[in-house]
Amino acid sequence: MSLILIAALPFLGALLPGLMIRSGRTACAWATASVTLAALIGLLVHAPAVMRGEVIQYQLEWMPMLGLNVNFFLDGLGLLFAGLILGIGLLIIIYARFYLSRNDPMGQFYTYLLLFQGAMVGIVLSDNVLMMLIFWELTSLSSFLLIGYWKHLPEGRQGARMALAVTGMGGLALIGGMLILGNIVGSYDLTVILQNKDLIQASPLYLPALILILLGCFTKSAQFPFHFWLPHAMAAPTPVSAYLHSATMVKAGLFLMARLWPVLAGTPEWFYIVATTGLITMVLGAVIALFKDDLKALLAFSTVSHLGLITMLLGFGTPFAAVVAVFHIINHATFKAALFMSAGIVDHETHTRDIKRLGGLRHLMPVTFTIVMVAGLSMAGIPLFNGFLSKEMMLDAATEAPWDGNHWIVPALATLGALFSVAYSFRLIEHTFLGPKRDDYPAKPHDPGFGMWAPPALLAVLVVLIGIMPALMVGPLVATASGAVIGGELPYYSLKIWHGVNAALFMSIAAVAGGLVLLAMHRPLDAAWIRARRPEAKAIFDALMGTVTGAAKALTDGLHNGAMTRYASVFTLAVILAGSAAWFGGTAPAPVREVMAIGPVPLIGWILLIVATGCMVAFHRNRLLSLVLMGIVGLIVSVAFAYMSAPDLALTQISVEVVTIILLLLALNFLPKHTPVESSNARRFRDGTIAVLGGLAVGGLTLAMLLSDFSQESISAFHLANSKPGGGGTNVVNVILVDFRGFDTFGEIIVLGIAALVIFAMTESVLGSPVGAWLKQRPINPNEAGDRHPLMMVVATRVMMPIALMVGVFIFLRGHNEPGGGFIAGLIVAIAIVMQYMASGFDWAAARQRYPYHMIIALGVFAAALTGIGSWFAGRPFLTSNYGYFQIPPMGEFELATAMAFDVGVFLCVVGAVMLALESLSRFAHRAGDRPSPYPMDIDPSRDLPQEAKDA
Amino acid sequence: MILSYALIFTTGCFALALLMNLWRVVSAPGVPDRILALDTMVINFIAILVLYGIIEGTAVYFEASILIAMVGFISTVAYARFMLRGNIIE
Amino acid sequence: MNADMALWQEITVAAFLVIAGVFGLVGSFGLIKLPDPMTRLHAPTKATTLGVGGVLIASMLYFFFAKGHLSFHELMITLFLFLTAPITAHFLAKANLHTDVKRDEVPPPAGDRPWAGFESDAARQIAEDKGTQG
Amino acid sequence: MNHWIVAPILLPAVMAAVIILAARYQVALQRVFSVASTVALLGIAIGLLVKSMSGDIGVYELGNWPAPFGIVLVLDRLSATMVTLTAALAVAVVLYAIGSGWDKRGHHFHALFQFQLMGIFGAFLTGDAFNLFVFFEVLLIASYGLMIHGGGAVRLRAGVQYVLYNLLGSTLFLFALGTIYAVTGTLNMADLAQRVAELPADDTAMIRVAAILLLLVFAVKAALIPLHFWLPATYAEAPAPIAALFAVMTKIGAYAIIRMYTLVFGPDVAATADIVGPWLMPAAVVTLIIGMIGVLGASHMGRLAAFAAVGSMGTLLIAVALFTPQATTAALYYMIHSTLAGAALFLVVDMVRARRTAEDDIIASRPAIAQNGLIAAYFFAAAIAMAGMPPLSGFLGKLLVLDAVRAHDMVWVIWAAILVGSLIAVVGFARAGSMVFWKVETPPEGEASEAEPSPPAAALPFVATGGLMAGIVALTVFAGPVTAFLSDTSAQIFDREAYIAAVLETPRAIEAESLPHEGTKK
Amino acid sequence: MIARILPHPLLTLTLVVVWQMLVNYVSLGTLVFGLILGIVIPLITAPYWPDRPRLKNPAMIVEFILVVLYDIVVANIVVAKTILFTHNTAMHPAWVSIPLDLRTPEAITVLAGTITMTPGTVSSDVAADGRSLLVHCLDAPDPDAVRDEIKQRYERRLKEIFE
Amino acid sequence: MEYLLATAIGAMTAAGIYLLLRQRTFPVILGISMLTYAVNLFLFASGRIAINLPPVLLNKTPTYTDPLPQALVLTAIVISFGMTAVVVLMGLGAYLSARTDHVNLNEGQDDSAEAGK
Ligand code: NA
Ligand code: NA
Repeated sequence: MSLILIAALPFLGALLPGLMIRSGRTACAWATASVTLAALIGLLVHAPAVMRGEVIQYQLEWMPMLGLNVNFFLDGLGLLFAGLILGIGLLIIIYARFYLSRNDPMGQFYTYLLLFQGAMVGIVLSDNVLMMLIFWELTSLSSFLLIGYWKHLPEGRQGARMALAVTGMGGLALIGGMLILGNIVGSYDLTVILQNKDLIQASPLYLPALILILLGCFTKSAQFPFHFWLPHAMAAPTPVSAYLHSATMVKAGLFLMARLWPVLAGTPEWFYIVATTGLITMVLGAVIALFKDDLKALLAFSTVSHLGLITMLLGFGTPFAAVVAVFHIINHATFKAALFMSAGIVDHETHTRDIKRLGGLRHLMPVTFTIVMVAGLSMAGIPLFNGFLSKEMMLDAATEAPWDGNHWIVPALATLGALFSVAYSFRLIEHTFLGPKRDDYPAKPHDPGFGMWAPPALLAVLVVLIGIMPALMVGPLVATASGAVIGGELPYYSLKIWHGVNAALFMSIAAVAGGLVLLAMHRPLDAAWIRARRPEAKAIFDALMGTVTGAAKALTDGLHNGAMTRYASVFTLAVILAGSAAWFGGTAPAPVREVMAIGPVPLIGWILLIVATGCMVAFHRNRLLSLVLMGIVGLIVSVAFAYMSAPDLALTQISVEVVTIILLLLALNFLPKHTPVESSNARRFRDGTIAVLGGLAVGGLTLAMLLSDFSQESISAFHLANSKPGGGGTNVVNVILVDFRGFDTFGEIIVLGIAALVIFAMTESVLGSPVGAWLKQRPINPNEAGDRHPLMMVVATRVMMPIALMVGVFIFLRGHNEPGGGFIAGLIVAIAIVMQYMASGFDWAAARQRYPYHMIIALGVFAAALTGIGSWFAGRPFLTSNYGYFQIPPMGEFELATAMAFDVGVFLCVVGAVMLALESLSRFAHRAGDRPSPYPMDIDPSRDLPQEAKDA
Repeated sequence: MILSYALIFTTGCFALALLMNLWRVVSAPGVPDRILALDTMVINFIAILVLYGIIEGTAVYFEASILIAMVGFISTVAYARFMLRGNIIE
Repeated sequence: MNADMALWQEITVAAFLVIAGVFGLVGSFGLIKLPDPMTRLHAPTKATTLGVGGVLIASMLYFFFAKGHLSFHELMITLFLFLTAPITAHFLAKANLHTDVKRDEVPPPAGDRPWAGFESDAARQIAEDKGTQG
Repeated sequence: MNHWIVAPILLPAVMAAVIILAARYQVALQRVFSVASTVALLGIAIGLLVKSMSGDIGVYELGNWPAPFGIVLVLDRLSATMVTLTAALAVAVVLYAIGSGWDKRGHHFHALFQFQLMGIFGAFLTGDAFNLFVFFEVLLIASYGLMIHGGGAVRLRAGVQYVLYNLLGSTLFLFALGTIYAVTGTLNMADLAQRVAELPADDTAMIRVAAILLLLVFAVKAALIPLHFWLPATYAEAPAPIAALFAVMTKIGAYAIIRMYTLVFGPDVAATADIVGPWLMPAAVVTLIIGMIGVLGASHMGRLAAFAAVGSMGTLLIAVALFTPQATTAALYYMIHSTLAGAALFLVVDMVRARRTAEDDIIASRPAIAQNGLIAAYFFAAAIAMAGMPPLSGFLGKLLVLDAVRAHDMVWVIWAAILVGSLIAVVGFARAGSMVFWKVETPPEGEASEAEPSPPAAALPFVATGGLMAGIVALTVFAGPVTAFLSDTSAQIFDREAYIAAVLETPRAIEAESLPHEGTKK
Repeated sequence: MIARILPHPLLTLTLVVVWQMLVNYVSLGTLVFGLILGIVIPLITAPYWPDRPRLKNPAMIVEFILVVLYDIVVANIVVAKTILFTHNTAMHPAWVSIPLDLRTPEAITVLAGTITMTPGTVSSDVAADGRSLLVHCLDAPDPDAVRDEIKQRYERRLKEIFE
Repeated sequence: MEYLLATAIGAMTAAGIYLLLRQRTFPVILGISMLTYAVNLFLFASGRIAINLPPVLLNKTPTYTDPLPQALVLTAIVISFGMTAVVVLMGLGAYLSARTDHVNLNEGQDDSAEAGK
């Protein structure tokens, strides 16, 4: 079977459980099992070839640019691990079927399990380190789901988060390390990387890469000081613990160290980091394990200890040690998985995992007892069981590993570790199964059904078989696997029980003896242990996490506290500083233009402007006054435009001005009329400083600009030249607006239209909310003069509105050739209508308003768009203008340009937008009591004149 | 000759007037006085603009003037209505 | 500014200008000088209109003499100002009445209803319902 | 001649007008128009994308005026990519808005939505600096309306801040444009590129100021520290579909930076070389960190998503700041990814909000919500994507960025920032997810019935969100071809001459007549 | 019929004149176009001017305008004097209530406007029933005289013109 | 002349920034408007300044001032008008809904007393 299929099968199969669970738990389990079985068979098909030393490969391009490709390869090491993952996985699936209770969502469980399995298989088969990283992180994620499987258990959630945090951290470090490795070698393919030992070890980046990669391995394989997450992961259902936390995931780190052993090992850095860490972990784990009363905790720490052992072996960097490591990986997988499952059985039957509440189960659960007996003795390293063999070889290797020239420290500590593991293994057996039967078990224990004890039993059988005839059972596998690790000549070793009388023999005898002594004096030791004050890993981790999260929260909320004033000052300062820095980093332009003389008129304007501006700041708390002053500033600005040869701007500015003021007045009617004094003097000083800096910066920039010249001729020369012949207009500004840059104007009128829509929508939603109701019911302002619609105003409007409209038409028509145009005309017309609104009131005027402003806006957009599209039919681009001169007696010759049609669109949009905005705003004022007045004016004495008197 | 002196004189007058108006806008005791000053200011601005038209001998400032007149009227009415009724469109 | 104008023409224009300047100044001065809001209201509404009116007429004449064509634009602005000045004055007077004139400081109107500015909306509605206008 | 380039701008504008005119009161009709328009836009966008793949740059001279005198639209691989991305996102968003009923919570949703799209497309397609400003304003003002859609005090107040902040941005934009014009005398980007390159060495101060001001303008849009302050509250308070659409708004800033600072102020322009990349990179790194810290520190899911967006912009801008073809490819890939992922995240958050009795999104245990499992799965996927965990495109994008910064002298800082950043994010997402979806309150038996809010019946939200997820998966699976196209894209981006040539020496729409005569122009 | 096309003939006339002023020269073309606008615009704004006051005696208008213009010039000089040379304390500001015989709003408006534009008087408010006008005098030792003059000089003429 | 314009623009910018940093929407909006004046004049000035040379080809002056910036400023004026209108309305809506016109989200929850005045 193709390697990619082997890796993909579990992922594809992950869909099955969800579907199969409907047809029963057993069916679901079988479906899942069959997936794994298929993958396993697919793997074993390759076994003979691999045993022959061939390397199976599969390659598929994914992201060639990154060098991330779907490359798999299968060699001895891969075969060993894949076999373990799939084989034990199969047993776990069967076991879980019986372990999980009815109300556990089994479908989910198997889905997660298969995802995890696929990820693990992916890791061990990857030929591309980047892809391996993907699978690596996937194992973290899927184990997060598996550990948190029992969502209702807080320790489940916390354990999951802790595992994810620690292994995730390692994973990210691993990414860094792998990237460096890939960069040293120039390829992310393992097969290539493995060829470049010298290149890698010579590189200055070797150490950082090594450290980062080892961080990944150590966290994953729970090496000291990252071992603490593993016991907490035990909150997971036992099948998960057995699978992830003893047999497979925690071995991923070991796998990677073994995988990269040929290129990374052999250096002092490697030895001291890896071997030392392993040694410490081994001893520490063993010691703690002895004092754990929770079966799973005990097993967890023993796992830590054994992982340390294997790490240490890999750390030695000698081929022999590597072989031992491989061999022990196999052995540990067998007995530890068996033990976990048995622990699960005990828990399942007695409803407790507390050793202190157990004991004497021998008679009640003989089968389980036998299994635990076998596996436990193997773990203790007693002859005839596979644990013994690899332990002997380990001790043997330890004697060959001088630490900084010291020849006894490693063997001594190794023996100590072995000694403790003897102790806790025996304790596990004795305190749980031996001794008198008790009558206070939480539940009535008895052996489980076949389905549940068969998987561990099978493993126990393996333990014995390997223990008795290792060479026959696993000889070839160990050979090929360690061949793959060493990547060269295998050293001399022999897998047999009796190696004759050697140091290792004495060391293990010492270990067993010592272990028994320790066990004998467990009670006092345990008391001492409990009294001793030890750093509690979880507490530390939680404290750390709490602090970090708290700090993050404090920083985030402190920084983004919603203070617009601060945001704005940061913005302003950033701009000023960056701008100045940029300016002073370059060379300022030469002031080539000669300065214009200052006439009296501009001087007056300047003085007025400065005074008005200053007053505006000084009196900004009086909102009406500051509004008046703003109006004055606007007036001066528009006069300034007129003075500086920009009549169109003057017209636009002034008419926009008045509409803005009306808007603000309408709003101010509801807003407070005064701004309270809130900022401290210091604050005002700070703001003032920022303001002055900004003013200086902008003023300076303006001056530099005004005194310097264009570097190249401005494109506007073209506009001046082509305005008449090309655009058919003599008012170049207008021609630019409706023709050269008509697209800007198109966007601009749409901005206006949107503004009106937004205002309308917002008014609707505010008036529709409780606020609207409150507004309607608000008390009438007692300080309100009578005479809503004064007679004089109404009458004057009757004359002035038509005149204003006429001015609008005039301004519009001449716009193309003289100052004016659709935009200004639109504003003038809008102002005229506003005049009517102010005179006779909203209701009366709106009642006579024939076309809804929405429609006018839309028509404006249409007019503009369709004018533009019209040019398509002439085979020209959007907005291509055309014009001609026409004779209609007696009107004389006049010009018509498509640009004018566009300008009509502008006109409509402006009228519609301005009016819709004002209309929406004036609706805020409506009170519940208001009755729409039937008359244009409140006072009209002619109403009571007889009709004929009026018409006569 | 005479004309140019006259122009300078008149411009000066209106400039002074404008400053008085601004002073009034800021210092007036009541809001109506402010509005009044603003209205006067607008009218004086028109005068200045027309004067400038004479000085420069151009008529392009007409549109600006007429528009300023219109706008001045509207805003004065708006301010006054705001004073009287709070709500300027009702 | 081109000076190909007869002396009398220049003088006429200048005269209008000077008059206008004086009135403009006086109007704005009155704004500061006069004692109470209502009296202040008198100054600009007239003085200024005549001031700016003078300037406009001057401009009109100037362009007629200098460029030879009679421009109605200035006339139009003048008319517009004359049309609007009473309205603004009226509104400002109302504003004054509203802000700082007591109801009893002014003589009562002929009819039985008060000055419009002093009649609250509610009162007005009652009165209209009573149809007291007839 | 080919008018398709202008279609993405015209169609939504006209459609919005139609909606206002014909369908102001019938939501159903509005929906039909809106969806039809959006789908059509996607079609057009894909068409343009295919057209752009040929590698030649399409230029559309509005008003038939030659560049640089008129405004031109430019269709190259970059703009086509951005347009397509936006259109695809828009389809998902409009469907979600309809399915969740968001569009009925106020007026003019669909009209504003279409205008919003018009603005975004215009910004991507225009080849004129000032026209870019105009379209920025179009998309901004539409976004103001959409942001406060549905109303409510908090949203309105947040909206005011959003508007004020962006008004500052717009003002700054105008200052920058003024300075640019004052120096170069042109507005067309291609012409600018030419003229800036030819600037005399003794007249650099002004153009440097212009370059930096412009950078700050785009930095506001791209939520670059310290100009990002508008984002958290806005995204957290905006209606979910809009927040999702905003996922592309930040990218507009990134797009503009890529465009302007490769074409006009490219890394090889001596005058500005030392102020763009060197300033952008540190800011981007800080942005990344602040964003990821925010993910960890957020107390509401909305803010969590918002800060995730900030963080993603940090990563993106790191890649942008290198201004190398390889890095730009990484940036573009990550841009597509983070747009889809960010949008999906906001939609998932809204699904939670909609199903909670209090309609809140606080990160704490609440009674179990309807469809908890499915939504949890969505959240898990979106979180994985945003945090850049395998196997989704986020991880690939992250790898691309990490790989691209190798040569940079800040490489260690950047790597640390990216890796640590995603660790923080992972922890943050894990915390939030397990709190919201795992640690569910089991309400007392009595009120169990009404404690469970009736779930919005529509399946449309799931479809829409699922669509985004599918996009992410596709982006992952087809990473090869995508990156291949994107590296062509960045190759084109860095080929300034080609762009300039295409824009400035493009053949007239009609055969050029020697001299303009009355009635028609050349 | 004619009333439908020309709701306010005088307005139409005004508009035609205004148009001439705007385009700033007179030709047949401008006249025609001005006329078109002068007819169209009032039709558009007709709803805002529902009632149609008729002028009884248009000829009177000319006389009225002349009187007013004369008074305005005088008024300005008087007021200028008052402002410059009369001491504030020496002034006699006064309120005058003027009972109205006029009924049509247009007429009342013209009257009020005239009063404002002429010597030291500002029409400040109208009675709620529209039957009296409140006028403020800048310097009026004898308010009754002011009232009588106004009624004589202006209201009488307006009454003839409008009613 | 140039100095007058530059100082004027600088002054308006300064005033605008100061008002922008106030704590209530109304002054802040006025500040933005001042900034808008300043930036419009600035953009206008980017074409340099000329007196009595309006870009209207009818009046036959020898040269004309630069028309392009004028067109740009016109667009800018219109756009910022639309923006101002929207922000004013939003400010009002926010004030009416939240009973405060404080621009800072972290402040102003307490001054609901003056709402509805
Ligand atoms: Na985003
Ligand atoms: Na603006």
